[in-house]
Amino acid sequence: MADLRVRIGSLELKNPVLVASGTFGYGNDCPDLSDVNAIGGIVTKSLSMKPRDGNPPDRIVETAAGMLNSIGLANIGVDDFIAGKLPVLRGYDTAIIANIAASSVEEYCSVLERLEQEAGISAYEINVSCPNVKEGGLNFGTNPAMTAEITRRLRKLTAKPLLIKLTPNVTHVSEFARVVAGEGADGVSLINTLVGMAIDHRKRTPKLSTVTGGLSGPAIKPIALAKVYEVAQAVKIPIVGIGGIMNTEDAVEFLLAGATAVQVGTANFIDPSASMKIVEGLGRYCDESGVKQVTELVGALKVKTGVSVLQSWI
Amino acid sequence: MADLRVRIGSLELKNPVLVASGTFGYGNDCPDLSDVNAIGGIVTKSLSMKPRDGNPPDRIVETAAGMLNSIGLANIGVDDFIAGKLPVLRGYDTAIIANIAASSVEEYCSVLERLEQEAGISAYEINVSCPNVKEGGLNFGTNPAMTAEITRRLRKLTAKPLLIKLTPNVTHVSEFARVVAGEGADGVSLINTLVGMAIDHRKRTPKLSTVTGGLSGPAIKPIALAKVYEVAQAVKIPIVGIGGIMNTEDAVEFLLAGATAVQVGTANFIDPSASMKIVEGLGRYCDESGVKQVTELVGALKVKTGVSVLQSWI
Amino acid sequence: MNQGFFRCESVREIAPNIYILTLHAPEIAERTNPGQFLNIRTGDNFIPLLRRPFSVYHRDGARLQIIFSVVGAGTKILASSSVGHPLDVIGPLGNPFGVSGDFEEAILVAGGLGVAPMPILTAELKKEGKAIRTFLGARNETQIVRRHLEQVSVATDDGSDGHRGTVVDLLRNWLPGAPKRSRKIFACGPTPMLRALSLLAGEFSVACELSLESPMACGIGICQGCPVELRDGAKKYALICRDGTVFNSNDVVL
Amino acid sequence: MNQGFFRCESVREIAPNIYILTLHAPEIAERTNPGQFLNIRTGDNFIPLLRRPFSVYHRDGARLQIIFSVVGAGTKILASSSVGHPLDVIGPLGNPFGVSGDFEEAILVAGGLGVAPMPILTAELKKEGKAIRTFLGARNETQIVRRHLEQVSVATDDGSDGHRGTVVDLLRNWLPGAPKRSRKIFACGPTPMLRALSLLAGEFSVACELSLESPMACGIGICQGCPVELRDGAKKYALICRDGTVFNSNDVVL
Ligand SMILES: Cc1cc2nc3c(=O)[nH]c(=O)nc-3n(C[C@H](O)[C@H](O)[C@H](O)COP(=O)(O)OP(=O)(O)OC[C@H]3O[C@@H](n4cnc5c(N)ncnc54)[C@H](O)[C@@H]3O)c2cc1C
Ligand SMILES: Cc1cc2nc3c(=O)[nH]c(=O)nc-3n(C[C@H](O)[C@H](O)[C@H](O)COP(=O)(O)OP(=O)(O)OC[C@H]3O[C@@H](n4cnc5c(N)ncnc54)[C@H](O)[C@@H]3O)c2cc1C
Ligand SMILES: Cc1cc2nc3c(=O)[nH]c(=O)nc-3n(C[C@H](O)[C@H](O)[C@H](O)COP(=O)(O)O)c2cc1C
Ligand SMILES: Cc1cc2nc3c(=O)[nH]c(=O)nc-3n(C[C@H](O)[C@H](O)[C@H](O)COP(=O)(O)O)c2cc1C
Ligand code: FES
Ligand code: FES
Repeated sequence: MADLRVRIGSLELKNPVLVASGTFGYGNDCPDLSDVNAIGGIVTKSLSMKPRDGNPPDRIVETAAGMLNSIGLANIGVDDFIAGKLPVLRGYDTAIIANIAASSVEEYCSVLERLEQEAGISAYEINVSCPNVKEGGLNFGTNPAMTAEITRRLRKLTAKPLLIKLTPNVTHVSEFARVVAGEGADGVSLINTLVGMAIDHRKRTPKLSTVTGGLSGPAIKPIALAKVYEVAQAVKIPIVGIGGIMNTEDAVEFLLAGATAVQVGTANFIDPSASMKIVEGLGRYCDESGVKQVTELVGALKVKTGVSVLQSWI
Repeated sequence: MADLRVRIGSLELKNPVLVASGTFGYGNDCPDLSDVNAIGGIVTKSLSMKPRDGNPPDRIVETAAGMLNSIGLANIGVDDFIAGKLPVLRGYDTAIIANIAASSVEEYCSVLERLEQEAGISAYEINVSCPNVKEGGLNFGTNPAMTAEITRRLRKLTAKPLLIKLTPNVTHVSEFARVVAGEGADGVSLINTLVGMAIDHRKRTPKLSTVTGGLSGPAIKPIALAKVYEVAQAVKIPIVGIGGIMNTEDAVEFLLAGATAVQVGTANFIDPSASMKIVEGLGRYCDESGVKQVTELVGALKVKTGVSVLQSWI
Repeated sequence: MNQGFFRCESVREIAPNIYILTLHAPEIAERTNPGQFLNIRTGDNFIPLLRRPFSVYHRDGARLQIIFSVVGAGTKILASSSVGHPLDVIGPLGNPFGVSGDFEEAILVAGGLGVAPMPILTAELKKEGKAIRTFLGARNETQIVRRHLEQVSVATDDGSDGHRGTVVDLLRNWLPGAPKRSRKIFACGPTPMLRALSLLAGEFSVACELSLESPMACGIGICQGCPVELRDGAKKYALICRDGTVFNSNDVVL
Repeated sequence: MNQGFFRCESVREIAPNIYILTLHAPEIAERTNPGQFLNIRTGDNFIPLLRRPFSVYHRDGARLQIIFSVVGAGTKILASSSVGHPLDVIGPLGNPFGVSGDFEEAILVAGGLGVAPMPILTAELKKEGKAIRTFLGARNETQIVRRHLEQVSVATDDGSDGHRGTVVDLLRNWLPGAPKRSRKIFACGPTPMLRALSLLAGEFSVACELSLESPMACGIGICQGCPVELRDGAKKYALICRDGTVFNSNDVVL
């Protein structure tokens, strides 16, 4: 049986398969249908300082091989999480990665400081795809300086592994990866959802209450792979690959592109045990292909050298 | 029967349905399977000054509800186009829009000047998703200044309608639309393909010879609609909507989002008469829904006001 | 809550574009209560990507039935499911109607395929010894499905069967003259109908439970995708899939 | 070139994971020549998105047959096509093999399902009065498809039928001792096999035509998606779907 362990900074995961933020509740929401002890870790729904109601309906629409969501980061807030969820999560034999969202740098800091006082959190993942109210709602994650500042400030507050979750809705995602690596992040997670929109041509209205939403699922896998590969060429810190991972083969592709671990998102809605099946599948894949340690696959993509710039014309 | 005519600058199209560059050859490549006189116009394959061989195989891979291509702008060059294709195109009763690609601002100018000497071209569409060799291959279309310069220089060279085709692989596509509108472009076309990647997990190699390619098809429609809507809020000049349009409903959605016309791309590969069927369907849709002029649909999306920034959290 | 593959025993078109699909699903059947739903994966392709939710229509031992119309890709595939074909189902999901409690007569109100939960609801109400009256509304006579129901009155938009007009008007006409009894309304159907019904229930101060719909990604409470606004209380929204689908009409804003 | 819906008359699994699908397609059949292919839309879903190309295997009046293995989503759907089901087909596409010309004996060489174009090719060669020898290679005996072929010699990787080894080696063994005759090789199969065969044809200076494969988006020359490198000449690449699929082995770099 192959060794599936991987490391992200000081964090060792028993295997590289995590569930993605916002796609598995707080981790303990469907015990009947999934065995979280089998996976490498749980990334919680994004936590903000105060509870957030989230967006009005409709929040969900299906698209071709994908879906749009406009949840609005509805969450119970960090205090209720600590009081109501963390005690249960502590009982699990898997890494607990707290995902943090906020509308100001200060809020990011406050949420992390609050969590630092509690036992049972293995690492942090920072969702920077949030509007900065101080900057008139400019998305933190689309601005290198703001992304750098969040990383710098949070780095000072914790010794635990710090993952910055990057948005794909930028020109050069590798620029953001470099910046956060420079500020001492232990790794980057990508991709978050792509901005998308769906229209009801009969009613002539947007299908989502917020007009646009976040696109996820198999449709975005090619984009996610390209972003992960771009970042893998740019930074040395570990990458957590996310985007349209539905099965073992998809997970392997992300590892080959340079991801040290992966997160399963939308697939959880279709099959709450998708991530557990991928852990099994990954073990089989390694054994069948003579891979002793899953880390052998990380960045193992064979690329002919001399793919010239002009060839990069599409 | 509804009036399907639309205007882009001084160009009147008999209907808003065009075939997209690179997805219909030079316009006369499949006469047996399509009647180009039925559609609003033909956008040619991107033309460069000299013929281009394009990229090595493999150039095509299918993805979930989409496809990646890495053609490398293979084309016969502007002279052979003028000698071999244009005479045939002149015979068609539809708008001929020459799409231009280049690796330097000078080359963009030379190709356009060459075409200016010929009769039969209705308008130009400029593909700025090309590497600028002078800038070490930096993609023109991802840099507002370079995109502005191309527009400014070309605007001086022609009185014909000038469309700039924008790449979606940027943080704020509306910024680029504003810039080219400021430089006197008559309209913008969007979206070009999204950078994507596919991996053969058995061979552990990229599936495309150039590693990454351009993603198109139904998978990208939600992203394309969001970009068109974003641009429609930002500029007054006409928008040509492109991205995953497979049928009449898709075309209507783009018009509602703010596009004055649409282009059908990948759908041509599956059904070379897809665009003609959409023209028919659009007529029926208008008649059935009491639309006298198709222009009534342009930007007719009903959006509740006060969709707040915080709601824009996804 | 259970996930598994369950055999499709039959699919029949019982009225124009109205299908009944029968599943052999003992593990789910034994735990299902009226108003709960199943979340069904219609195929292993990524189109449709998400599961499709359907109320449990009728139960007969280990057999569960759903009733549906073909409106898109998922229901199209379901309607053509071959007998014996195993379907990937999660259920039972959601909270059921409150069938016990101190009311004498249950008033079942359904618009269109909102009739879906009524047969299993009727069966359980009878066990509780409740009197039952059923009010069905539909576009026209062909879309009225009466099986397994009690004391049915009908309203159709075109008057082709029963009262011409909405089922809520039908109820509004009936209530005033109805014998004094403690009643509870159980309803399922399009939102506008449920909105009107809530008002009516308020006027006549009759208890009223509504089964609500929403686009859903997960159906099990992990995506936050199915909110309904709450009239008052700490939280602004409840989740239809987890906190519902059944709500007291006084608690929600439609 | 023709596009239309043509009735599926039958699909049969004639060997483990080898299927023959018969189409009633008079308009296409009458114009099809050996080596040409059909581009088939396997369904109206967006997965699979693109058409799937298949060589014409056999022609019988208005009937056309293709032979294929299930390797993914599209062929899976094709293999389960119901009889009478109309398939959306474009064809015939590509340029055919050169069956006429002044050679006496045609050497047909196929690896795996590269056998696909050989039956229709055999029929046309016979009309031309050519002598024919056929060399088939496959993984094992179960994957050898002999129907409609002439003077068949076989090579299998596992030796379960005929020569143990590659079909090119089989031909290499045969050629030296073969009676002096002007010959032309017609080949279809995996690229490594075609590469080896080109060398062999060079050595023995036998004319050689290859039918090539490539991922294809359109199949009709409008996407530039299917290049093959040319040995020399003005252009660096030719398009397999439009300029091929048949090429002279001297003209292409594999
Ligand atoms: C709790 C619940 C119970 C339901 N019970 C029934 C039932 O018993 N009988 C019945 O016919 N229908 C029922 N519906 C509606 C049913 O789920 C949809 O008709 C079905 O999902 C349509 O899928 P489709 O792929 O055919 O249509 P599409 O339009 O292709 O579906 C596209 C997307 O929209 C969603 N969607 C479409 N219509 C609805 C709807 N009315 N409500 C919620 N989501 C929708 C689908 O789930 C899918 O995600 C129920 C819905 C919910 C939420
Ligand atoms: C000109 C031509 C003629 C062909 N003739 C035959 C034939 O007679 N019999 C037969 O069994 N197969 C033939 N093939 C291969 C056949 O097209 C593929 O097996 C088929 O497309 C696989 O589709 P899928 O959805 O089942 O597999 P998937 O792997 O899901 O297909 C994914 C994508 O890869 C492409 N693809 C997969 N395999 C091939 C391949 N070998 N060559 C080119 N593209 C491929 C598909 O077209 C599709 O775009 C031919 C291919 C070409 C180009
Ligand atoms: C319904 C939904 C809710 C999500 N909520 C969050 C969230 O709260 N925080 C976050 O960082 N990402 C969130 N995401 C993004 C996912 O974590 C993931 O990055 C994205 O969905 C791409 O992966 P996938 O294609 O596997 O779903 C959410 C995604 C979905 C579909
Ligand atoms: C095979 C292929 C070749 C293309 N070639 C060009 C090109 O030469 N110039 C250009 O501006 N866009 C080119 N495009 C982009 C399309 O014009 C279009 O913008 C894109 O495919 C999105 O539309 P779609 O989803 O309808 O295909 C090409 C797209 C494809 C799929
Ligand atoms: S549908 Fe996911 S929470 Fe209700
Ligand atoms: S497949 Fe499109 S040009 Fe050959």
